[in-house]
Amino acid sequence: MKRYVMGFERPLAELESKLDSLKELEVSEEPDLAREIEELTVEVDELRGTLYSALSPWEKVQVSRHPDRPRTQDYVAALFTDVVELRGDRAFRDDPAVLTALATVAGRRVVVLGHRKGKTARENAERNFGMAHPEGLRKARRGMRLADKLGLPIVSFIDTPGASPGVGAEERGQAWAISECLATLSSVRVPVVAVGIGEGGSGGALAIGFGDRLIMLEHAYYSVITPESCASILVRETDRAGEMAASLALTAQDLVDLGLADEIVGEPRGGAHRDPEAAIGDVGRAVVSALDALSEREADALVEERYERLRSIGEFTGVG
Amino acid sequence: MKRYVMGFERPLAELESKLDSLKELEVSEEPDLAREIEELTVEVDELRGTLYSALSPWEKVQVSRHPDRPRTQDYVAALFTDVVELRGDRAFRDDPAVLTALATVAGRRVVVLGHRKGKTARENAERNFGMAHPEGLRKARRGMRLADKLGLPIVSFIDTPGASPGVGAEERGQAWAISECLATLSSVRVPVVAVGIGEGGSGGALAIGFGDRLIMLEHAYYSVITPESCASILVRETDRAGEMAASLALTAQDLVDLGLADEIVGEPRGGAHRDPEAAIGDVGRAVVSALDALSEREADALVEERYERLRSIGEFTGVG
Amino acid sequence: MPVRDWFKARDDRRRYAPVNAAQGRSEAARGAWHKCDGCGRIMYGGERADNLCVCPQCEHHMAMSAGERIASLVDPGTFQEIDEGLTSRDPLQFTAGTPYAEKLAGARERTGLNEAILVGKATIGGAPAIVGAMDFRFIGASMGSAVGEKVARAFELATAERLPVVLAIASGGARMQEGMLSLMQMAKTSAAVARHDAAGLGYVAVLTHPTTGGVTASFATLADVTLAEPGARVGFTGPRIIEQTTSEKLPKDFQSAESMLAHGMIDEVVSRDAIAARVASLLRYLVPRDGGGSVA
Amino acid sequence: MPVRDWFKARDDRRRYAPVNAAQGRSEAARGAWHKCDGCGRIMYGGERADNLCVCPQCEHHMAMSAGERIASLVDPGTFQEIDEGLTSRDPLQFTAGTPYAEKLAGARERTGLNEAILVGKATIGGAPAIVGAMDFRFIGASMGSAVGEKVARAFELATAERLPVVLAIASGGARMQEGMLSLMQMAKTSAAVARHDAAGLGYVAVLTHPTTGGVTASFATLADVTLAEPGARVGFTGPRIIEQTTSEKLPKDFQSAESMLAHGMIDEVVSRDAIAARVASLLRYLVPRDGGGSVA
Ligand SMILES: [Zn+2]
Ligand SMILES: [Zn+2]
Repeated sequence: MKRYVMGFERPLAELESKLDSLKELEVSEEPDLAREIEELTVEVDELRGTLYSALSPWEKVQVSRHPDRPRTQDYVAALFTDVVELRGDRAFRDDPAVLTALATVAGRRVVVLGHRKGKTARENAERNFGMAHPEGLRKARRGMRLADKLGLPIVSFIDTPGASPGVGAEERGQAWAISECLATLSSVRVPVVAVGIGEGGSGGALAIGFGDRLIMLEHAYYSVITPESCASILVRETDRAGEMAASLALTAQDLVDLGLADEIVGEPRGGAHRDPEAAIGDVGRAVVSALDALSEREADALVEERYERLRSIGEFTGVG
Repeated sequence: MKRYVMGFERPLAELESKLDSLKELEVSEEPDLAREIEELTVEVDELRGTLYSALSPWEKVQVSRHPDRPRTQDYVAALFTDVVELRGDRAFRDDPAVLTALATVAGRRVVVLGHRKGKTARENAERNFGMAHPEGLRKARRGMRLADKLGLPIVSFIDTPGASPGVGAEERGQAWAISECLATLSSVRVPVVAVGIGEGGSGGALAIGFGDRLIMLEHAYYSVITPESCASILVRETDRAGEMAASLALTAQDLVDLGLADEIVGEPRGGAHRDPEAAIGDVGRAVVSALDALSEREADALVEERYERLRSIGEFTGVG
Repeated sequence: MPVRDWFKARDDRRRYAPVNAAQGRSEAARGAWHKCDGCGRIMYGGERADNLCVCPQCEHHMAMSAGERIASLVDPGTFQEIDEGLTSRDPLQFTAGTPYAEKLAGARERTGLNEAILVGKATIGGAPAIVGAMDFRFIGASMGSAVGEKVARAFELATAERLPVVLAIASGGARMQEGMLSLMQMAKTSAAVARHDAAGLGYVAVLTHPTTGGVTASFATLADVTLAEPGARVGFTGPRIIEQTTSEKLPKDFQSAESMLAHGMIDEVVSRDAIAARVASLLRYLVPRDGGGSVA
Repeated sequence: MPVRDWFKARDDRRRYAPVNAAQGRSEAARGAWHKCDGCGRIMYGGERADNLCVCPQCEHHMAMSAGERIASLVDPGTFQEIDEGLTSRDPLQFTAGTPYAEKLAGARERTGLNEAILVGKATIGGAPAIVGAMDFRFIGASMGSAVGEKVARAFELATAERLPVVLAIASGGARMQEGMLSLMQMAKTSAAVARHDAAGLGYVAVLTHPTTGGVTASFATLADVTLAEPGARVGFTGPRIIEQTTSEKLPKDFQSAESMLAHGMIDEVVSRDAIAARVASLLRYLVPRDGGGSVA
């Protein structure tokens, strides 16, 4: 069985390979072999637990990018019913890297936004690895405005390396598309629940990635810049990305410590990709309970609290 | 002296050529010649008066398209001060076929919109003969919204054969760009004065071409379709455009009779192109007096009256 | 809630009863035969009606009358027509081509309709809405004064009763025989949609073949959610005019619903048999903040 | 009014006094020499200052300090700085590359500023406004907590006093040494701009070289009217990253102010000596419906 192995998982992968070989031998029905398999299984499980309970920030970044990690579309398919996708920016193109949909979660009608990474090479080519073009963010903004008009809460899934870099994206106003989302999302008179499920890369993530609640999956990251780009700019050595990941304070726990995230949803042992159903269910519960809490707020109070929440972010001195 | 001669002006042009020839002879100082020139000058002037006092609808269409006719930019340059042009739709392109500007007329700060035909072949190539692309109308909509936000009245100059036909314009949502202008212009809480100064072709004209007042220059036209296209569709003969012009009720007087235009500004004898300064001054006076009248309205009343004005348009029976 | 419930919940989605497409049609119509525009296949009226005027061989979506369209959209027996008597006059005494008065009379006789749009109150999947459908047989479903008036009244009634609007649209554009009165219907209908929108109410447009000209450039493109039928042509300027006035080569699928979807103008291309259910799903969301329904 | 008055009126336009660019600068600075980045020409500080840091040979617009920029924009003697003491801390104890604490200390010492933006109240052409300018020498005019706070406060003060905002912007982007706190300043500043906008108040942005990254993608691109200096680079992702991550060939004038103008993002490219007058013209229009000015 071929596995996608992240660097820090190599010891684990070696044990697993050994376990696989033993299992192939099991047909011989040696009693010792069965016991050996049992012991090794426990060992693998314990090692996985040990590894994942103390992942470094850089290891978390790798986990957040795991190709089998559940994506926005997996959450939507599992948690939501009556999904009607909205497409297009009404001016240039429909960007498949961004999902905008009307959907129902536990009886609540909402607008769902999300970055849509693919799982296969073909999907990723089509969806640009979840990197939005300006027209994708403008589609998301259509969703924000419709939610505002109809009074539907917004649930947003954050999972992108960043906004799409490129000539076309720049020429069609990537910066403008992002800032207009920020201005709109800060002002909508409906609850906004954002969930970091994987990568949270810079402005492309933030454009749909803040609100009245920020929920982070345990191994998701959210950062002002990808560790690789940070290393390339600050120290001109991309192989020091791990060091940058540690410096940038980008893990779920860092975000809670900084007062930016409200809640961490624990992942199954070995990461969300090892038990997507469990991870998705846990996220679903967290989202619904956030929606429940926020639905009691008056719109005026909600918008005011969201503004105060944003306004309070930052550390500085010399107040005068 | 080479002149641009419209078909119906041929008898006039012949007399004028004769007059030109006589004037060249005048150096010989024959007394009879001077008298002949004088008489011919009177005759030319009278013929022009006769022709222009009874122009057919098709002849008016030709006058409205005269290459020397004053254009939006001429009105803006002569009537407005402190002009600051706004450019771009913030998403794709700046369309030079549409003017959007902050400007001041007789002490009043307004937003000016207008189709911008060129006068030379080069200008017209650049400005697409005043035919807006979707991005041009989206720029105009930026102007409408800014006017609404700041409480600035809108003055709009209509002069286009229509919205730009073409693959790119369709693919970037020409229909959407027009309808969004219509919805916005109908709702802005500021006075809107539209002026037909030349061609008023279909949806491309209407997108910026209605409001609380519609002022028409005497020989300007405004039509659901150009006479040529109408002929091509209805009778499959474009040389019957003149007949269509008469059927479509597209002259300034027709619009007043239908209750669509409020006022006709008379043109100098021989058309606005023969005395642009006079025509521009007269339009300026009409615009300012419309702004004066509208500025006394409360915003609520203004918007309500504009809505009622639009709602009352149409002739039908069988009210049930 | 246990995890498995999340997955189970997906199968509990409400299903809507199949629409009775033949509703309101005569037995005579069921006996007539039709040739598919797409593949040439011959169908009898009954087969055609049972299949929602979609060719069973090539899936070409043939034109539907406004009545057939309404029947295909709404819950059986719920449609109550409004403004049914409204019809355009001939304000310009327009005689170029076929005289307009003759055209109007012929269209009325041929279609049994008074105008190119049918509007009424109905429920779709149980949700009340103002529903309308245009009929291309009526002078190309062009918009004159009466069509504009019926559309404006539909949005005003919906605004007053706090209801969403669902329109199935087809049109050749503004009705040129009414000149500027037609052009101004674009502004009039857009103004009515804008008020309905500002009141926080929802609007679904279903664009069918063809949706062009002044109707596309007014109320047809102001919806919150825009569906289109497969293969429908959707655009402002017609392909013939574009070819005549520019030297551009038109792309193969120019102005097709599918191309407009890719270009960001449409939310979804939905085949005809799925439209009623799709609209019903949408209406669950397009209710105003206050819950909607009549304020009376 | 006689026709000729229309034409005459054009010449009566208000002219603004030339800006004293040297205001607030020391004689020592006037003596230092600078080399033009564009053509290599050597200029002494005095000549450079008198020419608003524009090369007299090639018209290259060289970087201005925030103080020089403010002086070039506002009416002499009217600028009253606010929040001058605000400065970022080192919340993440960031030590990769040059340690952030060192960078901050160095920037403060080199520029004499506490942060990468200078904000205050002033008049421009007689019109009161909240005015700000960013200083690229201060850690690339990157936006950390203090820059974000000063921008947000500027818009809040303007909202409270019903004043327009004028910002001269330059920035390398978010200040990565403050991590997510920096990224969130994008949302914070955009929220403050949105409130100012919703209050019917005007905002003019002057984009100077370079305006990139998170600042471009937040408050810099939310203005009612956006001016840019000739040749300024304006964009989100830097050209180097684009070349590294895509195989695209960059157009020659990629992300230049002139190219962004053509692409519809900017209202006007204005050379530096004309900016103050242009902003003054704009401020005549960017007054709220109630006439503006303090409500206190
Ligand atoms: Zn067929
Ligand atoms: Zn130089």
